[in-house]
Amino acid sequence: MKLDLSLIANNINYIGAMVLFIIGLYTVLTHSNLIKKIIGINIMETSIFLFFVSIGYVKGAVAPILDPSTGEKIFVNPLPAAMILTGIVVAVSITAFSLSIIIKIHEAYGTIELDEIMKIRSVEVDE
Amino acid sequence: MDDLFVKVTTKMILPFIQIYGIYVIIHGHLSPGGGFSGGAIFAASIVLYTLAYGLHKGQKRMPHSISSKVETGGILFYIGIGFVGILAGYPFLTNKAAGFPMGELGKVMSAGLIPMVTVAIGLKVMSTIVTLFHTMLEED
Amino acid sequence: MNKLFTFLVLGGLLVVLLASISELPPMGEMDNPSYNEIANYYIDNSAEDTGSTNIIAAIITDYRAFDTLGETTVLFTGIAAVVSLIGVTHHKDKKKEEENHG
Amino acid sequence: MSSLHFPVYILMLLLAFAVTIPLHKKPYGRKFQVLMLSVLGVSWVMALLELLKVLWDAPYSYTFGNYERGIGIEFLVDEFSALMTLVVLTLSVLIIIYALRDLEHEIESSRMYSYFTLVFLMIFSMIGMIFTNDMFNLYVFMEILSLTSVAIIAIKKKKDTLMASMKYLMMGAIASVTILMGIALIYMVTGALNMSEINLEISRVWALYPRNILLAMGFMLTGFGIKAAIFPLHNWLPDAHSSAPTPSSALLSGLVVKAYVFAIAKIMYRVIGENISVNIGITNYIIIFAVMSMIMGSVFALTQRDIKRRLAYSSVSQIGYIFLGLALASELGFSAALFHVISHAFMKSALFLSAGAIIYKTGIRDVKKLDGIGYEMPITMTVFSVGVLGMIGIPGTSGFMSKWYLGLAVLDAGHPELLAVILISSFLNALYYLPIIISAFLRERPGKPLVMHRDKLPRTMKVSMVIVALGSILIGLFPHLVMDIIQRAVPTFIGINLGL
Repeated sequence: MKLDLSLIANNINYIGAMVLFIIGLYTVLTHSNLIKKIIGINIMETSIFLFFVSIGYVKGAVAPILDPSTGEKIFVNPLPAAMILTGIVVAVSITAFSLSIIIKIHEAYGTIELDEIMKIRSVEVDE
Repeated sequence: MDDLFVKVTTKMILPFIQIYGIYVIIHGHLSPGGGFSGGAIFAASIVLYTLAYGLHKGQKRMPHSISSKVETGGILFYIGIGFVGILAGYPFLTNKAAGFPMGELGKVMSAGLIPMVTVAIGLKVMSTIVTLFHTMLEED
Repeated sequence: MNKLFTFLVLGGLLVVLLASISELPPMGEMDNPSYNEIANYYIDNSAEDTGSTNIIAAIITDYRAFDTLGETTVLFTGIAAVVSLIGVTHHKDKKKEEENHG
Repeated sequence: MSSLHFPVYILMLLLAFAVTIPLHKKPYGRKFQVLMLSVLGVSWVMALLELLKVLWDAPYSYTFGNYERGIGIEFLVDEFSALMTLVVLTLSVLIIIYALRDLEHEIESSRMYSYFTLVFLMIFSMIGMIFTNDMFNLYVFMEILSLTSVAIIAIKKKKDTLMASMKYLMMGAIASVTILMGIALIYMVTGALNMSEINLEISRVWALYPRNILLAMGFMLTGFGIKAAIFPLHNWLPDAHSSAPTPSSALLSGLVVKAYVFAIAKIMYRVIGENISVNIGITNYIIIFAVMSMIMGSVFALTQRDIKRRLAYSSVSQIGYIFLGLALASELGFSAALFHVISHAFMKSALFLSAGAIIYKTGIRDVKKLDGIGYEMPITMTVFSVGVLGMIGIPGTSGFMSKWYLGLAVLDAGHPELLAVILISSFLNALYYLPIIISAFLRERPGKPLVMHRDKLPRTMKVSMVIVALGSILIGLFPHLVMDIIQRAVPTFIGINLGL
């Protein structure tokens, strides 16, 4: 496949979304700090929002708010934007709940580093 | 956080933030914004107040007994609006056909159930964010 | 070692995803499959159906209002879950009773 | 006709009750329990009427907001979703009756209201997921379900419970994100969110954008595979299901996983369509993963000594059966999978409830220490045995019937080698389940003579356990009650693809 620069330029949002998705997944999988893992999940969610909103984008179009005085215009697709509003709220709820679990974990183990917690747990099992 | 400047500035800008939040909620069906963004803006004002004046005073502004009622009330109100459609002989959450007043396009008092739902969502989001913030502060 | 393995797997996944972008519908075109009669229906009829000039508000609170009910429920669930875990109990009378009996 | 609104009535009753629970001022007690059970009873009756109506008339679609399908959100009420709702509500009622006394030992009394709020929201979201015919609505309900299912584990607040729920929440969040990505990719080429609309559209765009559909299915199967705990993605399940309070384990293993399985069945057959699913080859991959689940789940279960962990690993292998049935892409396989969804829901609930009763009474979790427990708690162990016999597939139990149907479907689809896998898996099931029963009934515990006692359990726990076991036996003896309904519902999934 010949690398076509215009292909990259035209689909820069999609590429960005995919790259963000992988960055988020990498953060979740490799970092042992629980808060960093939550940040990784948030990055993944953001990448989906970017992807979804880019689907609805149309070149030269304006935000889908009718203005009776100016008349007909091209609007972007309103449905993805509406869905993303829901998606953001869902992401907020998940983040809040996971942070509260982390507070409790910190109370129980005294740390939020996953590898240290694993060490503490293996010692507990041995005893 | 016992800083006079922060406290005075907070007191000064608090009404403006709150009015802006209410504006965004009320004009949800006319301009960008709506229940979620407006509720979040309003909640930000109370979060700011709590940050400046401390948890105790912040909780007095928004006691837990009230916020839990607002949360429940928001959803119950939403369900109630939905049942108006069923009572009128249409499916759940019907707007125009169920006889909500539609008003004139582009005016604040228009669009049937949309402003009502937006206000319910706005209240709900506001109290949720504030409660989350206060609950997490209490834990420390 | 483990990190390197993750890196390789995710790199492979990224290559697959980026390669597939060339076959997705291009961004921003009017004749994309997603900009179809459903999107046009919302744009054309929202003023008539709902009386709202903000089409997105019309979608989230009227056309797809049931989603938004679910969404507020997600928020409620979030707060119920947080309170169940770290909240200070607000049934104080119960607690006092326990203390008296215990 | 007001009976059209039954799905909405059920959902809104559960939701309205759930949101009012935190307002209760009185301490948790008898009055609240009666109120809760009566709400569930009313919704159970409505679900029954709903099922009868659907069987009497025909499946129907319910569109919200008086808009056409595709513009607004649609509920599709077919025979199987009505039956599934009834099963969800029946098991929830029984598990909640069980929970009334059992929970007192497992969570703080001040959290009771929170627990039941979450359980009601959970039932609400499962029923929503079952009825909905809209992709994004499915996602919203799924998020409620994943939040509540984590929360009812974490509420126990033990050290290992917290870690298990953190793991579950992480995996669940990644899964939700991947599923949303899949929905976005499908929306990208079809422009629709309604499942039936997508199905109409997709046969047209499939030829244009095959990579898109493949990518979307990859994302969604990964996501649902995590949520339904198929083999390589199962590692959250044993921790989560075994450390949770017993009623939560029963709800999670019996119902929540099934809701996700039903969702993936909808996506494979109602959204993408049977032909395309077979054509892009995902069914072959699912068969491989299903077989691995069936074998590896049992192998892992053999090595566990904690009774609840053993049950949890057994869930992994049973999910493999369901996925195998789904992946056969035939009417027989599909109906066998749906049958196993229901029969496994009853069996696993019976097993978890009776295991929980043993832990409640004696505190023993180690399977090696259960010698002679059958004489101490005969009713509990009988319920346990019913579940075990079903899992192994002894004729006369519901588990036998689902294996029978699955075997027929496998032969019909021309994969006789898979029959051997089913037999091996059943053999492994017997290997890790039977010793528990044998030692419970035949071995003597040192210092305790083998004298028959009565179970010293609260009456509510005994009654609910026995009813769950009776339900399992009933399905085993009269499988046609369930199978007829499933067979009437199958055409709404398979064979509706118009193009190709």
